[in-house]
Amino acid sequence: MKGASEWDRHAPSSAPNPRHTRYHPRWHRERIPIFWWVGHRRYTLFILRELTAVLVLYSGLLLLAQLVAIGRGPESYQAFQGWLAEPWVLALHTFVLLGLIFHTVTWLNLAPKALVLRVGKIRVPPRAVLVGHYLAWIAVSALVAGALVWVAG
Amino acid sequence: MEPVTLKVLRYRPEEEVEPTYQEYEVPCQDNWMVLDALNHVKERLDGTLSYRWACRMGVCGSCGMTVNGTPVLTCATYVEDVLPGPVVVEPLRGFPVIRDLVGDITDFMEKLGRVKPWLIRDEKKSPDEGEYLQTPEEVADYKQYSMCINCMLCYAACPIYELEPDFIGPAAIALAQRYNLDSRDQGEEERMDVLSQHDGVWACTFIGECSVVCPKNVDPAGAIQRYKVSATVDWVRSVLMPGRKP
Amino acid sequence: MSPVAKGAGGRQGTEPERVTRSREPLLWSLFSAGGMASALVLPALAGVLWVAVPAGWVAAPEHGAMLAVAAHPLTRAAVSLLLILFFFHWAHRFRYTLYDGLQLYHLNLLIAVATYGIASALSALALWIVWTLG
Amino acid sequence: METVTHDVLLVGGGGAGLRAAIAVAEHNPALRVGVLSKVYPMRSHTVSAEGGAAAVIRPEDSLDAHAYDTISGGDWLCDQDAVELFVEEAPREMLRLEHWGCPWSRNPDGTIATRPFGGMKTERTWFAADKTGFHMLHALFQTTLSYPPVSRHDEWFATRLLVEDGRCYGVTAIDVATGKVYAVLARSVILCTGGGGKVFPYTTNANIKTGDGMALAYRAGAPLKDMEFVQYHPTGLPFTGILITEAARAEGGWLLNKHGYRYLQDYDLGEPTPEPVKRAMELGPRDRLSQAFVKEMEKGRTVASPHGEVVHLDIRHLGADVIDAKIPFVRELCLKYEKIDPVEELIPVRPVVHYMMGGIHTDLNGATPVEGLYAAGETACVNINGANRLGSNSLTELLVFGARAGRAAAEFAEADGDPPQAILAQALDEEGRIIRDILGPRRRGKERVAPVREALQETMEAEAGIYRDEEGLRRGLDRIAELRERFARISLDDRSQTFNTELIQYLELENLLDVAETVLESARERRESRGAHQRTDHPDRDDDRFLAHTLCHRNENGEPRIQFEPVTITRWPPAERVYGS
Ligand SMILES: Cc1cc2nc3c(=O)[nH]c(=O)nc-3n(C[C@H](O)[C@H](O)[C@H](O)COP(=O)(O)OP(=O)(O)OC[C@H]3O[C@@H](n4cnc5c(N)ncnc54)[C@H](O)[C@@H]3O)c2cc1C
Ligand code: SF4
Ligand code: F3S
Ligand code: FES
Repeated sequence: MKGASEWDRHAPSSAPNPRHTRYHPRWHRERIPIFWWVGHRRYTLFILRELTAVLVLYSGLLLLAQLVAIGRGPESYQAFQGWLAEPWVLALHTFVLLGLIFHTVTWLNLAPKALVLRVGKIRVPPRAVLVGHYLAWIAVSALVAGALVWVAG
Repeated sequence: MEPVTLKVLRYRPEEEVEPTYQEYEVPCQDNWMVLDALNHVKERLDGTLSYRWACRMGVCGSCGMTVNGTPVLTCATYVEDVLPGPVVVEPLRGFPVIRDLVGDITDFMEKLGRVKPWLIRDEKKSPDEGEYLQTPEEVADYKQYSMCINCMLCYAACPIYELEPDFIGPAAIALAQRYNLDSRDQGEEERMDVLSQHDGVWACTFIGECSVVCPKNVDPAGAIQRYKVSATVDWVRSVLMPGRKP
Repeated sequence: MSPVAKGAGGRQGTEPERVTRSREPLLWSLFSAGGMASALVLPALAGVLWVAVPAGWVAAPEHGAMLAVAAHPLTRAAVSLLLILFFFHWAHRFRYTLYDGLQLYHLNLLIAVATYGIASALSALALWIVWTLG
Repeated sequence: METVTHDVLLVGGGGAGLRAAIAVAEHNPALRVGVLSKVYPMRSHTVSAEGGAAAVIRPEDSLDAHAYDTISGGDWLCDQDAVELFVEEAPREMLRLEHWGCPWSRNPDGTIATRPFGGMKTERTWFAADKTGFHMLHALFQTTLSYPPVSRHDEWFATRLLVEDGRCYGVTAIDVATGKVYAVLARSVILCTGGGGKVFPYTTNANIKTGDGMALAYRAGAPLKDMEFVQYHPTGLPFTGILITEAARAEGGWLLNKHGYRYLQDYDLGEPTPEPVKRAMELGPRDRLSQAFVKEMEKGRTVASPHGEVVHLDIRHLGADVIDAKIPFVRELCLKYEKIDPVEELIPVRPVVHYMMGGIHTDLNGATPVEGLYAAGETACVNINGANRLGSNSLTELLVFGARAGRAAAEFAEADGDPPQAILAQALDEEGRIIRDILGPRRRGKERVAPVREALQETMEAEAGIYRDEEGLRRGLDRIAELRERFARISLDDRSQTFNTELIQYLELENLLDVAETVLESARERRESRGAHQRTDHPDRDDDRFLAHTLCHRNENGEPRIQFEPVTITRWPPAERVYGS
């Protein structure tokens, strides 16, 4: 790299560009790396956010499996519960849970952008929409958890 | 202030095939913007450095560049906020580079026209009949989207535009929404043809960076998602009432 | 000025079979509804069923009680709806992750058929399981 | 050499240029309109205008009142027929812009809102928050996209007018991206190239305002009119010259000296009142306010700052709500560029060059003495601004006279024939000058562009600033001669043809030199004080000798020559300018 002081003003700094034609310079296009989202914090977060969809798929499949186990009778249900309690499975599911919470947070934070609510003529401030979503999350969670615990109890 | 090293991406198409970095020592003063530092280079050190600027007050939209990896308006970015050096200055991503820090924005200009960014009316009033009435609340509905200065930082920040150059892009969609939401406008149907394509709103996967970098709080990401909602509502209506015009 | 510049880099060639105007809104609404449903419901569900119960913080429900709940028509309806939405949420997001994240533009049709196909198959399976259960 | 042909060519894509383009397209859709601009149109300097645009719309206002404010504000140097036409066409033009989507600020009932402005007796300034020029320019630009006959040459720099036998047939222009020189031919040409604030060091004007069109016209034989009238805006930020809009004072801001005293009351501008009073104190005209600053400085009552003497603009008492609602951009600019919050702190301000009242001599239709050549906008001088432009008249002027010039040029193009072949020789000559002489390898010298430009700007501030005298103006002219010699020795670092911005700066400097010379020479010949032109050696207005416009012609040998032409007076005989009563 040359500092400004050593920079020769008039001599071309390198050999002429073979692809350049007078009056028609060659515009330069940066190539995009395949893993363009690696090494940029925000883009990596974006890809992680998108990949939480895999956790949603997994959760759906797990729920289905659990339903199958319930349908097959008490033994298979017990076996399934036993599998769930195995340490590595539990560890995996704790990780899944964290991922799902990440999904929820990113989803709810973005939702007010798409949703424009109005009361009369005035637009509900996005902040209020956001708070509303979080309240809904708390309510639904309480309902789901409460119901399940009630069934258990 | 200590002298600051600027590491500038140079590309001189007559001489070189690939861009290279060049470093300059700049004796920056307090309250200098990155643009002031570049001007110092151009005026005192090296007249060959090329870049665009005009208003140096953040409204003409011409001085966007990538500084330390982030797209910014260089006339509104303090040098002290991007220290410690070397401060890396590159052209905006996603645009072909003509020379040094100058990108070719022809593609953007063409897209801007495609969303029909003008007031479309079924029936036009003559000026003698006075203004179209519009309450302050109605102005507020689209005001935010009318603040775009076409600086294209949002395009530079959006990986989708880089990956899929046909994507019409954040600012153009925000501008379409600016007119769609204007109570005086009746052109929503006409703009739908462009926006409801894959290269319209649907290519956007809501990365959201466009709104993060926008210097004027236009929130193009919001505009796009809002449009997705309206397009969906429109689609549901057309399914329920097939007789309606497309 | 320069048509030369347009589309010169990035994706080479455009895929002809792009998803058209009529289909995107449907897929996107399924994706959005699935995103919202999973965001609201899944953390609590996963937290209780797959973490708290196995960890022993909450007593494990009896099989009979579980079966009774699962076989209730309201539960059947709700669960099948949720599962379908989850699957389509995944399909749509995953499709674009592959498409943009790995720049697989030439495989657009294949990816779309695969992801939405899997989601449809899983949905059918889910309906069958949920409604034949018990 | 390649040529491009249009029927009507617009040089400049700012407010005036775009309005003219639409006027041509509406007048006759068969005409091919070209808009050639050295920056993308939406970067033009109209984008920076903040405060607003004046036009009579409220029932209690009247056209005569607008005309009177304009004429008295211009110290009776305005051509009154032009002003009458201007105020009459202004409301329709502004409404037309409303119909094109400009987001004007509104009253609660949905009608257009207006605000008071310096020198105006009543609220007649339309505004779009405090980004009026921005919204006007974008509305105009976006509207031009709907007219297929309008084609653009973005980032093309016009270097010379092609004139044969006193008739203009187009320009030569450099496509900046490729460095290629084109002959851009047309049956009529409209110059809308904006002002030339960059002849001064401290200015609200953008980097691109280098008086190109004025210099082009001057060299092509069209005289420049009233060039000595340079408007200083009293409230610019000291380092950057960024403008704090007059709206800040219209909303109730105060100007304070270092003792916190509203010093304007000492300069015949009325009594201080807590509420703003139109045409008084802080709402007096710009020339008087800028002159008061100099007097305060001489009395040692201004405040020293790292970037020279300043006074303070105080808007704290307006409160955050009013500031955010009415003048949010003021707060944004202060926070961004001075790191102060005007809700709690005083804003340091000083007078900075803002606007050139003078420009290319035109008639009411924008026609210049060169046949086929028209001009509109800040680059032209019709003259409605006289010796001092009133704030918010300029944006309206762009529309009214942009449209008139557009129609006139369209009619001319319909009637007249195609360019003669001989014109191409001139274009080839110009191409040779640029490619061979300026960029060619033979050119050697020690001078660089920036130091010469800076020396020019310092000269102008010192000798042709707010106060002037014979001796200083002569000194200034001598300095210009020296600077021309230095200019001839400039050698460019950059010999590339691809986006060579140094080449553009060089050509702009050439234009700045011409414009500066005409300002100095016109100022020297006007031996009186009027409006923005204040001579310490001739402190009074002299209607007997100088109720006249200066026309600055370029002699055969390249020197300026002044000629006077009488002012048109219709209904308002010259009187004294009174403010504050
Ligand atoms: C900060 C600021 C605030 C202002 N606020 C107000 C206000 O509130 N109210 C008001 O009435 N007025 C205001 N003014 C004045 C007003 O904005 C200007 O006078 C007006 O915008 C000038 O418009 P224009 O169309 O003549 O030129 P511009 O908008 O300056 O456009 C000039 C055009 O010419 C082109 N051009 C120039 N030279 C060449 C060349 N050599 N080759 C090719 N193209 C060229 C440029 O690219 C540009 O497109 C303000 C001015 C400033 C600086
Ligand atoms: S939306 Fe924002 S970032 Fe994008 S061009 Fe407009 S102002 Fe710039
Ligand atoms: S960054 Fe790009 S993907 Fe969409 S939300 Fe913004 S346009
Ligand atoms: S120079 Fe105009 S936005 Fe930066």
